[in-house]
Amino acid sequence: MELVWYCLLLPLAGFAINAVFGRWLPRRGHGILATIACFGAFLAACAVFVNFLGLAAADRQRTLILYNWVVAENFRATFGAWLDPLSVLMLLIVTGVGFVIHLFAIGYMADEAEGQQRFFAYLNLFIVAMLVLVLANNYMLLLVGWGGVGFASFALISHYYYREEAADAAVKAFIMNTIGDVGMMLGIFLMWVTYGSVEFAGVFTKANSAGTGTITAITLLLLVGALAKSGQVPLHTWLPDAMAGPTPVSALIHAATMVTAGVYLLARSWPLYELAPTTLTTITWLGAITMVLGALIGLVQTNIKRVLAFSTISQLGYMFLAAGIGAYSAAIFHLLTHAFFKALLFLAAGVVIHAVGGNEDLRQMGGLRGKLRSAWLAYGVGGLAIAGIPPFSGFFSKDEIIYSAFTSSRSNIVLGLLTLLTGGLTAFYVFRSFFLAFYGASRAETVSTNDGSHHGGLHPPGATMVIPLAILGVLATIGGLIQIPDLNHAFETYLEPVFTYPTHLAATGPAAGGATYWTIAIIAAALGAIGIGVAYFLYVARPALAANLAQQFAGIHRFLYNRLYIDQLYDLLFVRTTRWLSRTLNRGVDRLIDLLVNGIGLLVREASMTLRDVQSGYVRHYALMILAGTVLIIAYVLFGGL
Amino acid sequence: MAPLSYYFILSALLFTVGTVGVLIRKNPLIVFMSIELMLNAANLSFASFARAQNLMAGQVIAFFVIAIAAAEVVVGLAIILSIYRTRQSVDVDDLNVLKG
Amino acid sequence: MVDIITPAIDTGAILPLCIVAAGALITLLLELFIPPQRRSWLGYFAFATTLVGIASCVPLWNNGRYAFSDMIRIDNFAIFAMILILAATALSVLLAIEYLELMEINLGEYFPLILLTAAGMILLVLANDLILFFISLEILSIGLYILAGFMRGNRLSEEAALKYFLIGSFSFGFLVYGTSLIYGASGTTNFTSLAIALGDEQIRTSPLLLVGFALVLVGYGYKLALAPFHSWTPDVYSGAPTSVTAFMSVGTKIAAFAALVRLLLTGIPNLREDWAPILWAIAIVTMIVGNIAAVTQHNIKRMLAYSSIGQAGYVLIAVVATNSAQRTIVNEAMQGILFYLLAYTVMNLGAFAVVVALTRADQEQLDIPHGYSGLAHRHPWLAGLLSIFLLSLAGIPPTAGFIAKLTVFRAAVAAGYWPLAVVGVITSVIALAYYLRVIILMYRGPEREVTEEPKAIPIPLAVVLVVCVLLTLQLGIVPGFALDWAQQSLFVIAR
Amino acid sequence: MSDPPILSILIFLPVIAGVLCIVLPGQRNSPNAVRWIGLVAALLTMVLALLLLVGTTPGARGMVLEEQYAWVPQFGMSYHLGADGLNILLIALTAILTPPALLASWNRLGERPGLFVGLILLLEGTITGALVSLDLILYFIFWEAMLVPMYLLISTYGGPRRGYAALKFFLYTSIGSLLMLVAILYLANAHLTRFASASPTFDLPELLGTQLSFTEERWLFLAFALAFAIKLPLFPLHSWLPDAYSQSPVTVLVLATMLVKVGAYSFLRFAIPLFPNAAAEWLPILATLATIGIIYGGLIATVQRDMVRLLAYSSFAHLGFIGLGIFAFDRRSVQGSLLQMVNHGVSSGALFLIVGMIIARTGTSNLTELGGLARRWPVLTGLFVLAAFSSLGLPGLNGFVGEFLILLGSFRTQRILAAIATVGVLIAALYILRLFRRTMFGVERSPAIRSGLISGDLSVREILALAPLLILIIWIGVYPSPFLRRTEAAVNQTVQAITIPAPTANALTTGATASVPEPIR
Amino acid sequence: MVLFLLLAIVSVAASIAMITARNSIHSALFLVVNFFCLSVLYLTLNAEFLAAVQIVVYAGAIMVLFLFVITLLNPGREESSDRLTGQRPIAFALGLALLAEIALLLSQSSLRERLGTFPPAAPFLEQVQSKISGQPTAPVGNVQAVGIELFTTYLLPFEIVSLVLLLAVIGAVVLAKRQLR
Repeated sequence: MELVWYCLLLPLAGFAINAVFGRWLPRRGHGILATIACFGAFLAACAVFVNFLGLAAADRQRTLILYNWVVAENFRATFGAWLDPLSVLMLLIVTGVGFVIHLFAIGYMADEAEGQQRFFAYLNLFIVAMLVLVLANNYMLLLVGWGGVGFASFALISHYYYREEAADAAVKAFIMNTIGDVGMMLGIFLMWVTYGSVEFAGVFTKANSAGTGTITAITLLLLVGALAKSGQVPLHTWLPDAMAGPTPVSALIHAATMVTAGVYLLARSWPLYELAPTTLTTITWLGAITMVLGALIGLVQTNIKRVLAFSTISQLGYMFLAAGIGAYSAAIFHLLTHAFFKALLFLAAGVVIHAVGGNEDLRQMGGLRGKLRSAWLAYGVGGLAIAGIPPFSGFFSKDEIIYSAFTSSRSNIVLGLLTLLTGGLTAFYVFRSFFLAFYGASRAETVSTNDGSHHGGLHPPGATMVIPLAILGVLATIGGLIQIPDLNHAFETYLEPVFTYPTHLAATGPAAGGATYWTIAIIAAALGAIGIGVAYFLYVARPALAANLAQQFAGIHRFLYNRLYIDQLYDLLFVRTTRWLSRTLNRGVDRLIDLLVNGIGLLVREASMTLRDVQSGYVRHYALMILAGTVLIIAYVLFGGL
Repeated sequence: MAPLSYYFILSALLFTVGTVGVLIRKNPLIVFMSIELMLNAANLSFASFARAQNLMAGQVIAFFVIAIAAAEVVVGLAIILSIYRTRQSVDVDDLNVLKG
Repeated sequence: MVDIITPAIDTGAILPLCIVAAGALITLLLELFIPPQRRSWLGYFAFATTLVGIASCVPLWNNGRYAFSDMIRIDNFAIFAMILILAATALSVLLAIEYLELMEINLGEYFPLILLTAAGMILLVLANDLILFFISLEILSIGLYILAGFMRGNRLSEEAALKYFLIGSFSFGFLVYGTSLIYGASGTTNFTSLAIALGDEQIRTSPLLLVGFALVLVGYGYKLALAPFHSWTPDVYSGAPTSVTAFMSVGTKIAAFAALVRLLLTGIPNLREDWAPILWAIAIVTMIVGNIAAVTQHNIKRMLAYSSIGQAGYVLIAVVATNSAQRTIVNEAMQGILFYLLAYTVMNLGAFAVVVALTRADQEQLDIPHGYSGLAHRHPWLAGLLSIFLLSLAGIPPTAGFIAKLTVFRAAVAAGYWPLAVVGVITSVIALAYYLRVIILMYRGPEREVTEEPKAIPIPLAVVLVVCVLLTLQLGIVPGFALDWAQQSLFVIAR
Repeated sequence: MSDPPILSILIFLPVIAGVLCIVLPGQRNSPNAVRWIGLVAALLTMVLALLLLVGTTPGARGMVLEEQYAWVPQFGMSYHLGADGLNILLIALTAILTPPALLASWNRLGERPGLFVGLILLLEGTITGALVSLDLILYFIFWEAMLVPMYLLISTYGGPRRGYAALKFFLYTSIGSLLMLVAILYLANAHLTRFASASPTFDLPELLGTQLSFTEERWLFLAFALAFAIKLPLFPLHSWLPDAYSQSPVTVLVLATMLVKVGAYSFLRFAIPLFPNAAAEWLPILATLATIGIIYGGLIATVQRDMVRLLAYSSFAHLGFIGLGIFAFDRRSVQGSLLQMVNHGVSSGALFLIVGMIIARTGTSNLTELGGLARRWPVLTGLFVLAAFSSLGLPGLNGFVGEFLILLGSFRTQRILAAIATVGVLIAALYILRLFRRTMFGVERSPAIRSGLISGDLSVREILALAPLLILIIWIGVYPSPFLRRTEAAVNQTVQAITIPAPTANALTTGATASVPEPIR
Repeated sequence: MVLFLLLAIVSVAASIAMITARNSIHSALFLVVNFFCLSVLYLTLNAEFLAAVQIVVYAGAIMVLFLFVITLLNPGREESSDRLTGQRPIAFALGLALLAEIALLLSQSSLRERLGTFPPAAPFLEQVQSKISGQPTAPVGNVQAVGIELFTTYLLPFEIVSLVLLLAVIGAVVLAKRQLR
């Protein structure tokens, strides 16, 4: 059996054992089992990767077919793995980050009285689904992974199902993702009608054979799926709510892996997208809007996980933008580093939340630097990485995107500037949360002590929580070094066989304004630094000023704080109208139909009552009827027969 | 001698009067008599057609009708009597318990 | 003195009739010698008589002939009908034995009257002459008038008798008058001669004849309870003793339908275009009126009365289909009529038998909501049987009723009368409504507080129930033998 | 034929056992006898059906099993049974669903346990009969007869409005089927009169290809279609379904899901092959109605308060998918529909069982009175999750494969409808999640546990009842090929035999499909 | 002709009087008048036997029975007014319609021709000739002819009528006799 299948099998086994026999396992057993399964998968992935590197670049594309999955007539979808540098990279990210976060979760969930079995089972299931997603060799199978991660996401967001908001968030996440699924399904149908295949190989080789209009339709429909999964505008509203799940879930699913599936889809389908300029423009602009909006909203959020969620949305916007302008490699690079530093940030936040007893409100934190050194360090490293401060990983990956935004022929200066500006904003809001949480005086007096397990001060992280932070911290720091323009193109070279590089994208040419890569990089880094500085100024040096500013721009503040009221708008536009429509159909139309049906019954009943009245009991009436019948028959005989 | 059509008309008239009598009278005895009238109209018709065709059959049939009518009268009057015993009244319209 | 040539007295041809009539007289006499508490013996004797009557039909099979100056015509069709009538009589007699004792109708005249009435029915089937036709009709009518009023002192029974009597005599007037017109137009009342006379175009188109036929049809319509001549039916059915209702609902229908077919096919075959549309319309009205009116009935006997009106409508569909010019289709239609009558006999008698079985100590359970609600709790067997009979009446497979409807609709469709079949199925659905209502009540209705012990079903009644249910199911599942039998009954005798 | 008459056994083993259960004396006091008789009979039937399924060669053309005896030769009625790719899955499914229905009803048999068990078995037998009949009258008999046990089950063991619901169910479905009877008779008569050498017959293979004028064909097709559309049910003819389902004993609904699928199957077996030209004319309209049903039923399901009613409307919506797949008449969509019939039986069946278990524990089916049950009964919750997500078509589970194939195929022939129907997937997520969330999630809010209600988590018996369904849910989702392969040949045969005019220009994007060769049908 | 018209007018008038008389005894008497008229008409139609039977059986036996019952039940009681509204007018309308239909029937010339004058009366002997064996000693009268018909062609009905009468007797006994208990 191919090694790669072990990546699937081990977490699957972990899931199955936990799900079926979990109730007989000891309390910590679930976590350990799941982590071992995930670690095994990671090892297998590493082996696959090493094997892979041993192959010549041209041979790094293999398709492994396990069995015929769905075959109906000429429709064929196999259960197979499509191994190429991109999917192997994703394999590594998913299993690697997955393992780290599993490990972290053991400690994080240790205090939970119940639900560990469920939690770890679903966590393993998520890994399986995510691997199916990235390994799939056809769109239908990809959809399985796609749906599977959605389900795992649902199940894990609703981990605290007894909280109404968690339950609602889970449902919301699943529904919004299903919107995406619907789009994708339609895209796949159209693809099949057009190309007669849903296999990557079949579609990509024939990509050119369809008209631009059709391809645009296909790609746009697929895009709907990607937007929903990756929390891009306009389907982003579920992601912040999804933070209702446990923090490791947020780190793994809603930051590092699942939400990047959209980017993966775009990158995977690039042969199609390259043929649909309209779609690419759409992606670019949606990415840009998401990037900016996410950052803006992130500026004022007070929930630490929300901040990070919007930051995720924003960073995914970067990736979409990159994909839109053709910089797939940059997008994937950022995906990789983002997985490291965002997971790191979440885990650090998790440590904080864990320590303060489940409270996620930044306004009730503060001054944790001394008490939670590991978290402070990790959050700081992650912050520096996301802020694009060299030499942290985010610097290289983000600057690649910014640079591409300036140089790509599909891009323009506005996009370039937006990416730069957002970089500054990013630095600001991340460090805002950093400073709020770790600096200043503790504002934790209102911490709820209802939860029995958490009273009595802070809750220091155990080893299983610190080690993951360390691993991710190191990766977030040095992860970017695998791809340094002008110095090291290892990453790009690695992905080269996947993206036979689009010719219209200048690799490292002069930017639109004549700037070189390093000029832009320095400007970006500077903006990042300024952002950090402003954050320090506002939240550490002059904390009152921030509040002042918020009051001064109360309208904008409220607007941003309420996430531009987009949720409310959707509620009004879609939720309420659907509900109204459903109610109308239920109470009006359906009852009417029923009434018509029953009306026939009533009519018969009425007729019956009338006939009963006619049957008056008087003999003479009966005789009358007989005579009338006779007269009628004779009349017919005389007139009808004439 | 009057033509056949006259006889025919007479029998039709008597028959109609008989049917109307059944419909408008409440006394079962008179209703019954009206029915006898209808049968007699039929008999007249039989007899006249028999004469018109010079066939005995019509007369014989009329004879049978009279015989049956006699039997019917016996039973009918017996029923009326038995009802009268139970109810002390014989109004056709009072018989309307069974209805609907 | 004049010597007259008396026609051959072909006793063999009327042997069943003679046996039944003789049986009636003997029963009448026996009553004098049998102690009052042994009255049920009369019933068994009457039962035996009918069985002998059935046996006496056998030698006539495939041995058809005319007899008594063409007054009667005996052929397989008539024999089928006779056997059916006698079987229905036999079952009705068994049904009545226990019932009469319970209802304290302890009169020995009951069984002779039933037998005499059955004799009238047999004669009706045999009649090949309008005279004999109305005489036999009158025999069975008078018999039924008396039987309907048999519960003396019971207002309902008396009311039923008088209503039946008045309406019956009224219709009889029409029938006789119509006969006189036919006689006037054609010079004959004999079906055979009539068919020959109608070969004459002038006679065939004579309006006198047509009006006469219309009036005769009224007589038939009354006896068959076809709308709009049906109105006596529910009143009489519900007022008469249940055993009588059971008997008249099946016996009369069999006899009158057989006679109607006889008249239409052998008497006035040339008048097809004239009678078919009339019967077409009557069939539709009958199906609709009967089935719709039954929907809101609360008295099970009334419900069954209306249902029998509806059932008559279905048979009439097949009668209309005999209008077809194609011999095979006519045969199919006649086969349908006979099979339907057979099925109707067993399922309707079965249903009434259950009603009778529920009678206890002077108290009949006729009110549907009251008497049948939760019946399945008290009498699971009776409830199950009644369900089967009702479902069969509704035409739900695998019961006799379904195959019966199938044969009838099949003939109608083959003859091109598919609209009749459509009306038939739509009214069948309406019919389903009221049959099912009873079943629902039996199975789901609130259980009535009944303290009495479930009474054992008397053996004669049990026999009736078993025979009926077995036949209902057998005719529904393997109807082949009955269809074959009906098929063979279509042979028309050669002169 | 020297082979054992397997199909007959499949019909009559349950029927005989059912009658036995009903008439068995002394059952009121000791229901065990009837329980075990019923269960053993059902299990035997199931084993036999599974053997039949396994023994079927995938890809075999024509009937894999056939029985024919003269029955009523006078009318040309024959006892003709046959199993092929169109019905074999459904036969097996019927047999598979019966033991769960019995197991789930184990302790809820009421005062006359024999009647309950017997009626379930009779229902199984008659449904199987309708599925395998190849003689139109025989088929009609089973078709009508299967209403009776269902009717009695509703009216005897149903909810407070059972009388109304049962009557409506029976009458509504009867009106269509009786009109179909007239159509059958007309068709047989046409066959008889138009083929000089023909003898009367109701045999389906012989009636295929009867010469009919287009007008005749249209009316006959409509008569058949009306019967099947009511049973299916199609959009405006569905109003019996919520009433019937919500008033039925919940455990019976597992099997009742098969009842409606006979309607869908019959389109493929009878209506379309018999009247291809009329079908060609009407399929788009029927497909439209099916699509309306998907959306309409789904939307209404989202606002139901009663769990069973919600599932009833969800069934309606799901059956819309099945209908769409058939009416789109693409080979893939038809195969998808056949698979989806199985899926619907399995998923909805499991949901009905689970909802029944919840009702048995809480005493209410009102969503507003429930909440947070997940904490109380984790095993129930876990299995509920599986069933629920199977029902909403989660990729990787059975429902997805069927829906995907249906929509994929329909997308080729009925593009706009398929696109609209795909939205139905989203609506399914809405109502299923609402059901799940309202019962299992949130603040615990079950009404006070009353006496006589079960309080524990699922018993072994209940898990056993669910097990076959849940296994199928995963199996079909992961490895549907064995199922699809067994339907393929028959679907090809059916679809190939009929030429449906290619859809007119309803391409989503102009000129999109014209240049690309149409995938072979 | 004159005789016919006279009798016709009297009989119709008597019949109308019968159905309208308030007193049932009057009705019965009017019916007797009617029967007498019919009896005379039978004579004009060469149906002497029928005429006799009409008088003996109908006017005699049956009507006497009627009178008995009338006097037994409610001598001279007037009927109350009709409760069934609309019954009378509709009854008359339908009666008229029936008459109109018959009139219409007669308006057809072909029928008028057929219902024209009577043919000359044939001797009764001719009519029953075929049913007689040997030579009759005397010309056959109406009564004799009827008898011959009854015992030849109509033998079976004649016998069967006995069943009707038997039934009537049983019926009368069953219905009218006092309750035995």
